[in-house]
Amino acid sequence: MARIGVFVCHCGENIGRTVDCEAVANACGELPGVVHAVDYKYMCSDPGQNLIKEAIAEKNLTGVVVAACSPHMHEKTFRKATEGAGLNPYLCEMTNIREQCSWIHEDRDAATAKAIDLTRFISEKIKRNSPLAPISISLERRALVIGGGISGLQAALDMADGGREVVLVEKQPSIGGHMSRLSETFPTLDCSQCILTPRMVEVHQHPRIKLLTYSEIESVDGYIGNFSVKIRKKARGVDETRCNGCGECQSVCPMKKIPSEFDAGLGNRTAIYVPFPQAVPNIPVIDRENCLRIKGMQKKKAKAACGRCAEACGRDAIDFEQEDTFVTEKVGAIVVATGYQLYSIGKEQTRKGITGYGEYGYGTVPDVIDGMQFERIASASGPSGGEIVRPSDGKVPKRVVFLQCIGSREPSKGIEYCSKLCCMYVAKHTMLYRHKVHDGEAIVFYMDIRAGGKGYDEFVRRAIEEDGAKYIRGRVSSIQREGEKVRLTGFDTLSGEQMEIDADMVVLATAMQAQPGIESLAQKLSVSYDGHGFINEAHPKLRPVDTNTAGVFVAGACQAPRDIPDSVAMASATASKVLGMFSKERLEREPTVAGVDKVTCSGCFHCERACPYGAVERYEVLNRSGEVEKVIAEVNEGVCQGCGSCQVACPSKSIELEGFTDAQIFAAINAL
Amino acid sequence: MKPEKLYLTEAGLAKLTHDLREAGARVIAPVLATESSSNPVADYREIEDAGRIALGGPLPRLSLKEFFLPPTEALLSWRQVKGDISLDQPSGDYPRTVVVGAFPCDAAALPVLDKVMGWDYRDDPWFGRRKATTIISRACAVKDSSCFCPAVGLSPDSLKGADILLVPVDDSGNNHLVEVLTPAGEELVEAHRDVFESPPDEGKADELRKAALDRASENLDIEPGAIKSWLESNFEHDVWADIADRCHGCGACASVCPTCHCFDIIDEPEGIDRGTRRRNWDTCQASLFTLHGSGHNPRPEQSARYRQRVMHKFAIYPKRFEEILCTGCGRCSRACAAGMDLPEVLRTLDQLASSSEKQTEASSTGGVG
Amino acid sequence: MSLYRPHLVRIVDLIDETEDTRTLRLELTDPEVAGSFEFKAGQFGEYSVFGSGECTFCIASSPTRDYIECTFKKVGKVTAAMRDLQVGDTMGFRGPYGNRFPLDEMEGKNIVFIAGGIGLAPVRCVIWNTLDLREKFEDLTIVYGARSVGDLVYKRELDEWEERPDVKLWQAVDPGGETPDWKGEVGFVPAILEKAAPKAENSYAIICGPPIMIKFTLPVLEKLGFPKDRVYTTLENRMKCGLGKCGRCNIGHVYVCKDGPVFTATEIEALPPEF
Amino acid sequence: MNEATAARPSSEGEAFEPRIVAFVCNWCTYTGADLAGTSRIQMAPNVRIVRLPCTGRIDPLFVVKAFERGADGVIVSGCHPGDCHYTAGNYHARRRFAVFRETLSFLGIDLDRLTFSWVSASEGRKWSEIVNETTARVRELGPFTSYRDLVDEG
Amino acid sequence: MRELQELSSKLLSEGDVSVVIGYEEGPRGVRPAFIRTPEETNRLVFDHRAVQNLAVYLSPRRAHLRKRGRPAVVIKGCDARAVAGLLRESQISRDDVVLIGVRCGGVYRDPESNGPLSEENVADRCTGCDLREPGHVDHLVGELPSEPPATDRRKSRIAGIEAMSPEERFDFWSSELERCIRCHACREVCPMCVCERCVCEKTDPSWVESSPHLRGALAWQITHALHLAGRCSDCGECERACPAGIPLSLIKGKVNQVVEDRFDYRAGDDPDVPSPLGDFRLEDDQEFIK
Repeated sequence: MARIGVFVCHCGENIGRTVDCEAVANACGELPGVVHAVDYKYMCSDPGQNLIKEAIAEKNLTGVVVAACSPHMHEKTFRKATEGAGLNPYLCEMTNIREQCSWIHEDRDAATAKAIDLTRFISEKIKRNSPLAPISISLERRALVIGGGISGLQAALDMADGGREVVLVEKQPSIGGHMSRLSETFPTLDCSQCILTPRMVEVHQHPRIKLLTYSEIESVDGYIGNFSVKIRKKARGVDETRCNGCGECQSVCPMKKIPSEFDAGLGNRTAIYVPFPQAVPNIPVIDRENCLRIKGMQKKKAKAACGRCAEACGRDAIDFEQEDTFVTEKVGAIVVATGYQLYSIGKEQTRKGITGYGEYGYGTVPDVIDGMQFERIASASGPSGGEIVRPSDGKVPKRVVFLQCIGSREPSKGIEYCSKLCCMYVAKHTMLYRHKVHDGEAIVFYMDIRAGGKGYDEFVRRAIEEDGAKYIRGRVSSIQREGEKVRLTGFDTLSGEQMEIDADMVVLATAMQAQPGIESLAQKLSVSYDGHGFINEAHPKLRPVDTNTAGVFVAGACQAPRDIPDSVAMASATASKVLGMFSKERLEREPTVAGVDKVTCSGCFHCERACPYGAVERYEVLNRSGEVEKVIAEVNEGVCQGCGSCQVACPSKSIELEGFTDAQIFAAINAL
Repeated sequence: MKPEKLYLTEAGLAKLTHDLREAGARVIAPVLATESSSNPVADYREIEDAGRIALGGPLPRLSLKEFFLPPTEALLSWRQVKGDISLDQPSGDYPRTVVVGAFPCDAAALPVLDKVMGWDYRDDPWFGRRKATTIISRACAVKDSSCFCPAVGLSPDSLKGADILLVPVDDSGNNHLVEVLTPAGEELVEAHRDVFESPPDEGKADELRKAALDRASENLDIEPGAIKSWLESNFEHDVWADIADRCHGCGACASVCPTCHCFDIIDEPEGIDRGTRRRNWDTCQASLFTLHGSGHNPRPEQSARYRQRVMHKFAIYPKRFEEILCTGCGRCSRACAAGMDLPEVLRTLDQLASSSEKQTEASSTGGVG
Repeated sequence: MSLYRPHLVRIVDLIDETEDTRTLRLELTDPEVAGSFEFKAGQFGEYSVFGSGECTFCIASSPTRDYIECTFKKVGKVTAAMRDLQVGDTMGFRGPYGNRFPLDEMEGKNIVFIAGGIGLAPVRCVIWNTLDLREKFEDLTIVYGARSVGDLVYKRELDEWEERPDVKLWQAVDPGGETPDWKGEVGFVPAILEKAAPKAENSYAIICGPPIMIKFTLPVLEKLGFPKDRVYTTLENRMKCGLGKCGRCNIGHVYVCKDGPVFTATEIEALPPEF
Repeated sequence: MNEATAARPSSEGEAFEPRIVAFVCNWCTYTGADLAGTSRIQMAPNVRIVRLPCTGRIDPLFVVKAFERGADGVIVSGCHPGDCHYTAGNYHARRRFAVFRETLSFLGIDLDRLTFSWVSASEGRKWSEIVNETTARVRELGPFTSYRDLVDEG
Repeated sequence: MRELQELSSKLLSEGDVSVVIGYEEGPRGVRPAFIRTPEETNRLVFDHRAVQNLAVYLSPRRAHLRKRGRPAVVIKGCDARAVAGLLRESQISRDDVVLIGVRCGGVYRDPESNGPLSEENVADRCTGCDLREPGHVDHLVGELPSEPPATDRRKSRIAGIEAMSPEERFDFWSSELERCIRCHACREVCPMCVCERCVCEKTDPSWVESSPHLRGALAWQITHALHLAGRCSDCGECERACPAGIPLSLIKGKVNQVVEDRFDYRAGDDPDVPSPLGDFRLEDDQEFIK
């Protein structure tokens, strides 16, 4: 019979408080095959791990069960300790008696009984565990970065500078992302474009970066080390190889009143346009919704409408007939850096479960704008050339009210989280405003000020103390047009006073949200995401830039609201992860993959249909005279991700997932 | 022993059933199954009163075998505490049982099986149940064209295996001539003397018996001895492949057969520290029956497995135990989904046997020697 | 006690013969049973691991010793469970069953033992039986072959037999199965037997191994002059009860568990080819 | 079942405490159950989790096995549609279990003994509700050892 | 009938096939026939008694038959579902077999029946049959007879069971499955049971207890039903083969109904239409999932 060692952890008081660890050890010591059972204060400590190592050596253990915290926490730790003592790491398993026992129960007897049960399950299961060895698979040492904002740019540059080829995919016509639209950045108030634009150019010119703008991910096949990514290059209507970015086309386009996305609707653009002057690449794109020629073509009008841009182009670069094309890139790792969108008050919501603020009059009351619009107004490259004017009449507003937490921390609107950077950018806005409109009054309605970060609190303080921003702790209940003014009715929670303020302009600090369509991308990548659409990291503390799909990493605001320094730090972290992974010729993979019993497989290929990865291949069994006797299933170990769906599909149970074989699961159930 | 003859009326049978149960015996009899099948079907089941007995009804789906060699039975159970194992086995006490209205072909199977169950090693569960059971057979009127008991040396009113034989005396089938055949039968009759009448009214008993025998004899006329010799000297023969073509190897024939007795022994754990070792019915028709752990299978094809079944019944068993391992009940033919028919196979073998006999005669008279 | 109830036996030793073959040495736990327990060379038993079931093996140790050994390869559920057992664990044993090699008849005669692979197990029982009663027998010759050096079982005993002057051992491995330091023969058992050429006069042969080996060895024995009724082998058909009831081991009219497992070549020839 | 540690009352008269097995996927529900732990959300102690990589790996026969071994109730839980770590395991599971539960029901197993749920990694609260609801429901139904004991010869 | 005989004779004499698997008169009604010479083709019959699903003889588990050469098989529309299943699951290749489709006016439940088809004796699957003329065959013989009488026997029995309380259902099935002796005849005759080694015979671990007690019988019937979900050709052979007379086709019928209700799928004769289990739709119903 097997020789199992059971190690019960008190986790200080965490487990010991509700579970009688000694009783668990004693009970497990009575189980068939258990030859060693002890409890200890901290199993994950060095002395704790040594207990395991010593027992393996002394008692010649064939299996180790650690009853402690979640395997998600320490399975690796204990497997490593087991391996250190010369036992195959896969002969070590954990029982979760903390998160799933001591922390959720108060009744000591019941919790102890449950802990014993759980440990018995695993001590039976482990008798059927097999020693496993890692699988070696090939590695394409190129990376894909999805998203050309500051995170994506940083990740791409770090990896390219590290010597690896990078494919950067951006869905907009230009890279740069949200950061390119900001005026200044906190807490230094340096010009956003000044720090970003050089990086954009660097990316564009980097010999190891392949830049695909106006492109989107169509599908992702393969697995870590061997992804095959199909990318849709959307039809720009402009031949990139011919265009020299002279801008003639834009100047002749008759459609001049299209609201500019870049300027958050405050400025206009043409139908053929470069989103902003510093765009990279500096190649225009035809807005198919608004181009007269293309609209005419879609309506099958016999006579071609317009076409002035084509006439104006000296290089014959305009191609109205252009269609979407596809490229497939083979990469070994993927960095997801798709960023965020701003919560949209009052307007239609892009995310399910989120409602807007009708009461704040955004979109109906003039001069109620959001933070990004203020950035554009304040920006030297913005529609007003950096002069603070209000959109309705172009007058300089003398009293601007900033409202914080619009959308954020508002479970009733669907977002319970804090968007983290609004406090900072509101402070920045008040400063920018006050620097430009010296006689202006900046009033901020806030709930709390959250300014954790290097120099952050000082920054907010400066806005209040040096730049005279007036902070009111309270909530605004309604915003209405009152003549030329915007009237706010609110409540000062500190003084308890009801307030009514007439402002010239109101800026709403709206929440940060996940990008629309992120779910579909995440599903293509097989990465999980939370209820808000933010990509889940593999571990909140220890693996903050990994996702739970091997080879896919995450950087920036697509994971959670992030400011620029955080995003850049994450991006560099992903780059170093990828470079680390690329430092080897081949990859080693967890051996928990499926395998086929060639004797009993009947070749019905139900497994093939169940496999989400296409890991099941056809294998011809030959008889002695070399004829095909039967065609059966075979698993590509590199492709298999170990989900085990094949095993359930197999009627004869001829396919088994290592680590979760039927024998193992049945043993656990048998121990019920 | 000269059979004592008595008379049992319908009411007598009812009282007998009642009294037997009163005395603590389990009474088993053929009863109609309660289901909406197009044809009436019967099973041997424990009964509470004689009203349920389907006298003259269809042959029960399973033979009496299931009460002596149950489809599954516990041989022993084990329990493990740490490394120590303790064993426990069934008590060996079997309930006192009386089978009322056993078909002669089912009763006859029991002494046939006593041979294999008792050579050298006595199978205690089998003999324990045999000892606890008294069999009251009832002469059969012959069910259909698949009946062939006379061909294997029996008859629709066979005494073999019965302690008491009931023979219907009239067309109602409810009143019986009683022949007491064994000491166990005598004991039963003694204990319940009040339900039997004497002297018997033999009525049409003889006539009905003869008519049944004639009907069954018409169904199949073979020479089992010749078949045995032929099988023994013609192991390899093309005929098996043709016979077994349509056979699914499902083993339904073996399940319903009163004489098929192959079994399997398996362990069935109940949790991690205890379990039961069981004996379950098995069949030589299953390919796994003879499959070795190495993957080698001495009988890889259905033709070999079907041959084994016929060989075992008509050559091997007769040679070892001087009994044909078949009582001609015809259940195998009725149960077969593929239309396999043992009488037909036997007829074929009989023809092969007689033609090869003729050949042998011919060659011996040829005097080539 | 029920026919089907096994004796409890404790594993007292465990020897890994090859990568997948292991020998367990078993002792009866009940001293009363142990005191009266007897068997003869050639008999077999039903070994069981509770929870996994029973499995049939010959008794590989000699009746002259006071323990039971079985040598098995992991092929199925029970043997897998047997492999998981350790010294000190308890299992079940029913037996001994079946007939035996007629050793009394062989007294004063020469015996040639021929085995291939794990087929040495039943032969080894007789080898030790005769070696332990050495003076009763004349020349003892062992011809043993395996696929490769790694597949040879009972290596320590092979070395011992190699050393012993009172037994002649021919060890062989199939071509390609030798290691650089292999000192034995290279070739198949029939050829080695031919080379060993034991004399047939006043001799018996005991042979066990894979069917293909037996098939090609029997003609060699015939050529050497061994009469078929002095050539013995042992059959391993699938069995369950060991008691002549379950019907599994039938070969023609033969119940291997009761009429066998030991048969002469003459008897084997008369059997239908279903083993 | 092993008497030594049974959650059942040892003597009659005590309230029946059901024994429930949960087959959950590693990525969503198991993590959600961990979250319930880190959030210290108290729940009924009757559920024993068996961790599997994915709902796609949860064979319907596991449920039958659990009943065979004396479970009074079973929970099967995994990632919400679209969230499967392996992209589609939960979709396959959804079809399999849809057929399975109706088959079980047809054969007379009370579906109140079975709970299927999607519990994401962030739904520690929901997990505790599933656990509590299932426990309460099965407690109401009483023990299901009748299934385990179907083996007893009558 | 003559058309069938002549076609078979032609196929055999031209060496196209070495055996024609059809129906013949047997000792107890019509039974499967294996015709190897043109002369024997006059034994072939086809009428309401042609109950058996001959597709089972194409299964790779009938290796001994395959060794005897290329077969032609007489296929009713309902049998064509099983053939399609075998093709769909790569168990046979289309070139290895000649399919003789027969137009069918319904069959009895029992091949020993006689007289006109009636509500009482007609097979359950014939009601609402949409495959009286099998597609995807090599030859199609016979005239299309009139439609068989309809019966709601099975449907109403299923409904009756559904109307019971869980306890009553459990008792009902217990009393039926109590007779199960685990002979697995239901499996051996099932044309869709194609596994080389049935999961029942997997012993390590033991998936389905092999003993004929209720617990084992129930586990096996659940297993068989689930393995057939979306694959069952509804030939009813399992029930017909059961020596204990267990109404197995009620279970299969129920599962087929579930598959049809949920996934809008009925097994058909087209091997290219995939079965719904092994597939999924994002919008599949999940009303039972919390």
